[in-house]
Amino acid sequence: MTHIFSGASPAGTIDQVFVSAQSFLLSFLPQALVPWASILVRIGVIAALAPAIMMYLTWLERKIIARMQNRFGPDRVGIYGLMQPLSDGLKMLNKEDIVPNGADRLLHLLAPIMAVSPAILLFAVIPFGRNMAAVDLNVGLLYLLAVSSISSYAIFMGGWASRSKFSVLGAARTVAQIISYEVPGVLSVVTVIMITGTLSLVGIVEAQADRWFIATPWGFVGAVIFFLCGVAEVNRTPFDMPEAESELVGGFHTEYSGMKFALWYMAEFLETFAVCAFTTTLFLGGWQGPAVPFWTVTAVSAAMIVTALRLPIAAKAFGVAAMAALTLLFWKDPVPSWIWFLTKTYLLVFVMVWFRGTFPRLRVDQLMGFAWKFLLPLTLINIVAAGVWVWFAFPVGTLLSVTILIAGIWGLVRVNSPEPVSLRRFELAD
Amino acid sequence: MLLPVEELKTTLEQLLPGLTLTVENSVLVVPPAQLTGVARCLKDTERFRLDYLSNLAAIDYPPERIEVIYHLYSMAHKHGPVILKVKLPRENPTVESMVPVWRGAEFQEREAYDLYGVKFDGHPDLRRILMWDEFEGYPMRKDYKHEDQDALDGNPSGSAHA
Amino acid sequence: MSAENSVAPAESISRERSASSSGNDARLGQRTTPLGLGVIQGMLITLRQFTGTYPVGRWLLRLLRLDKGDGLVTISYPEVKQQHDERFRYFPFLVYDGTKDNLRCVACRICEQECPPQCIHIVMQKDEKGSPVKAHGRTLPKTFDIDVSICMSCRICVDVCPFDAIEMDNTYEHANYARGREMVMDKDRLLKSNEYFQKIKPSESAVVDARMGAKKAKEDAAAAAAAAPKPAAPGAPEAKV
Amino acid sequence: MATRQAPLMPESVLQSDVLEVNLGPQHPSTHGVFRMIASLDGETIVKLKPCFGYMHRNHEQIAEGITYIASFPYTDRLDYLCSMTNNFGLAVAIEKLGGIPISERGEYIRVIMAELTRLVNHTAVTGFLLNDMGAFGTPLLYAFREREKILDLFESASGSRMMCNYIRPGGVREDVTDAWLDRARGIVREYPRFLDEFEKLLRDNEIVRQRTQNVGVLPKDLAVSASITGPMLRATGVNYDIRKVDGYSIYPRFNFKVPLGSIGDVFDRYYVRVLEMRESLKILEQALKDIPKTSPHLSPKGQAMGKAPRTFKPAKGEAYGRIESPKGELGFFLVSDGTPRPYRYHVRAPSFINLTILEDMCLGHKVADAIVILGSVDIVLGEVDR
Repeated sequence: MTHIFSGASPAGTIDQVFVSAQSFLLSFLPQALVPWASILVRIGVIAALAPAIMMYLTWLERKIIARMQNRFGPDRVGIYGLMQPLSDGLKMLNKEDIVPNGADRLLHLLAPIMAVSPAILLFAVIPFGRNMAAVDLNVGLLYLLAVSSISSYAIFMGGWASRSKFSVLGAARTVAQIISYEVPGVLSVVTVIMITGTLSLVGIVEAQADRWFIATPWGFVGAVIFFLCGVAEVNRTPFDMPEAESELVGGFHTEYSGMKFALWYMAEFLETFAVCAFTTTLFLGGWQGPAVPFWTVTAVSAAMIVTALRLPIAAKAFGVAAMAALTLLFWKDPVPSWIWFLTKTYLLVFVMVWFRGTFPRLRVDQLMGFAWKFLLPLTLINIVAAGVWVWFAFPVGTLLSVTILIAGIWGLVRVNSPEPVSLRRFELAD
Repeated sequence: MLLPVEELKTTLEQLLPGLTLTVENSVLVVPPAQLTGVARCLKDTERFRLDYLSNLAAIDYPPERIEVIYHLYSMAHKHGPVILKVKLPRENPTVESMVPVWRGAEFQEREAYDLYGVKFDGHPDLRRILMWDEFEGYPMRKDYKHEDQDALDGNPSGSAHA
Repeated sequence: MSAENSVAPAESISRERSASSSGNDARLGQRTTPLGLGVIQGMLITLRQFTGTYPVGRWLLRLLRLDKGDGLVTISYPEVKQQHDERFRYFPFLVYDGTKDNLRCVACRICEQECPPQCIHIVMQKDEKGSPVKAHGRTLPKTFDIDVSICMSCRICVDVCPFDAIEMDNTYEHANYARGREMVMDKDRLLKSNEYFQKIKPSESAVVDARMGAKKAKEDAAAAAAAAPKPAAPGAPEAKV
Repeated sequence: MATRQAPLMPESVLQSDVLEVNLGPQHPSTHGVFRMIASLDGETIVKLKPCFGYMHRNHEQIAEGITYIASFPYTDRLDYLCSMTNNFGLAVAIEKLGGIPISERGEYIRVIMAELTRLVNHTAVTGFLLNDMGAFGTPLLYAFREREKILDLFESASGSRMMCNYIRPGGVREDVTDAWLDRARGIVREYPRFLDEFEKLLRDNEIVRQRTQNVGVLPKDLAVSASITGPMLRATGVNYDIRKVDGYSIYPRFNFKVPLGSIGDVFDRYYVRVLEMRESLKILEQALKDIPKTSPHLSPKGQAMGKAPRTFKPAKGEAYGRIESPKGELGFFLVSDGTPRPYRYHVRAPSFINLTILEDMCLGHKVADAIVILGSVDIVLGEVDR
């Protein structure tokens, strides 16, 4: 019974295009060198992929938020502003790198580097498609949680090293926030480990072949909590207290400029992508997807190319021709696994940018209260619900876990909402 | 409703013995010493309840005096304005601060001190409010010598005109 | 998609619904959406504005009979310029009829005194003996400078000018690099023809031209009356105009 | 009478000294060059000293050197968000000083412009308040999108979007065309749709409520004693609106209500402003419906007051004219000595006086709250520093 949310589709040729390309490339080398060369190729791909992802994530965020505010967003540099990230990068390169006097120069330099490296390390474990994970660790999940907690050291180091009141305040807030959001983040993942029984990310994705975990009651709540904790760990709205522009001017990266500031920016956006990628992997079925024929993808992209106003005619013609060729080449193949993975991830990135375009910021103590008094107990209840869901058969298990979750949420809201100080009443007097 | 100024003067004099008030075109001129007494009386007696000091300003009449003028209204009875005026010598104008009576006078008294040099005794922290602290002189006084006085007198040495 | 289990607000639902003095006020300012969904409601509004900016999105919203939002409101400046109304005023300019030396200004300097920031500087045209030179029967300014970096285009000079010699322009692209010479507009940079004035401000210039026409008619009548009685009978009472 | 509370000394056992932070004068969310010297114990504010004067141009001394009419363009620069109501205030004061009659249609146009300015100001302030809370500009840009429509109306009536210099003693400088009135009716009809959407975006949002409720509570008697006026005062429940109390201009002809809050915290101020916008819309509908067509809009002498400002010499005397500007009571105190130039010209600026109790409201709150409280006080530095 292929469930709507699953899809063990047969591996088509386009699905394995990257894997076969790599093996074709390596076939020229002598046999002994092949394992080393494949590692080098993967490192090369990640080194090229990460900055590109980061640059076009900034472009995507500025365009989406602009459209939410009824305006265009960058459209001057290149068609549709596609060259904007490049111009930002160049601007950052030739900006003067100011280090406040009295700042600890070594730490001031080390902090952004230490912030970017874990963000890039995370890419090693992301399963982009069927057997397309750079490294298929059998403890992938553990690796993910360990590496993503290094960034709090880097941020505090950056804040402390720049010796300015604003950054010290920002740094102190960061450490408190990241630590208090890691606890519910990790606990929400425990349910996935419990159900699948493996720590390897590829194993988890394969376990979701017939049912994505988000389709289960505990998976839905777990996904929401993991996503929220991810947003908090990346310091994005509504949890962006450490770099709150309105009161701390820039939080921990107030005193950074030039390429160092670009590194902070890169770390934030790479971790945004990583959080969305891991939420997809753990709860949204990774690269699994129903057996949808490949020509739908090429048809949609051809339609978008044709209706694009600003593209010159030649580019439009070339694009449509390419799409037609792809359709003919891979007529009978289903949609490849890496396209499923990228669409789900970028949908989640849209949700994160959507948060940033809508919400104001939570105050520090409310932030902490939300993590410790609301999310943490909810994850424990979630674990119980997952246990019940596994133990009992289909109808009973689901019903029981849903009731446990609803009761838990209602109780927590009741506990967390204090008595109002005095009745708030508005009056229209004359 | 609030009674006209003459009756107000007579009732005030009955309420506060030893008070000499004069009325100049519907403004109550109060001797500086008895200002706080009059103010408290106007604010607390149920008939008036002038609990809202709307405006406090200083006016400079160069050779002889500086006046401080108070516009009082009542938010409770929604009537107003009672205008009090205090006449002070120009050399060292000092008057009792109204902050204990109306908290709203705090910034306006500091502005009068900053621009006119009127000292208010009992003001919580009488400092310059608009000018920087090291500024000497009181700029709004009529006899204040501006640095480039000619720019003020209108011949445009300051502007880019050749 | 994800019903966000958001933070619990400061007051819970049940205690708010107590009665209050006048009927409609009890509900004012209270929550209308259940707890936890206010955040979602906000997100739906931004999503609707987002889809409303795309043609496909607007078609979809119309299909679902939802409010289409405000679409794109930006004007991409250099290519598309914003249309200003007739009364839009920026720096002043001097009006001349026909040729540049037939300007209406008689250098009476009323506008110089009345200008709040004192940014108009006029020197009357005088010959070497110091008596004012007349052209077209009127005195005229030798130099008429407006320091554009000080002028705040408040239109008081136009209000006080008895000769309708100065009017407000609506060109706003005056950016340049120097604050000294460039920002002081001298007489010939300020002079613009009456046709230009009629082109940019039709109804306003119509009023001014009507007034000028009436004044000219009165002058011609007075001049004709003054010229006519001399040959007929000196001292005859002039016809009251 | 509530004396000022002594600053809270850090009583925590941990002997941490107080951190002095300068918020401003160049700071992303202080609405201009305003500086708060905050002493922090960790995150909580122990002492907060407002310090301003960075934008002090001494508008009052300039006004003493020029005629009454010539200081109208300067009043646009006082509270540069609502230039029409600043002109209105000075015009009311000059009319009281010189006893100038006002034309009927001029009164209606003035009320229309004042209420449109109230819409502009309250919309912009709500947008800024959300920006201070960290919303990445979306509510602010929705607010500015609507504000632009009204500023275009001002431009086509007075010639300039924000520096209108339009209202004169005796009436207004130029009449408004019928096409303008229809455009205004269209915008007033369209506005409630925006207000509903804006309220749906903000009022029930848990994060907004969490950040604004019981933050910066202002008790009623402290507000009255500190001469606080405008939406801040009415949010504490004191019913004092100068349009109702003085009944200046032709406001008694319109029926509208005065919204009052109860607790006087940031949420009450935000919501009182939203309700005030709805009341302004009611006034605008009535004013736009029965504006007289015939009577000349200028003073009965028939020529614009502006034509001969030097001949306007009011009799010797003093006058204090006050109006309900969107920020509070805006008053002009004029002393004339018979010459065309005022002898003394004092502006009672609502933002300046509403800052008196900023420290009382912020004590004990976090740094993030201080910025939100400052945003809810709604100050404009042009008016604070004059």
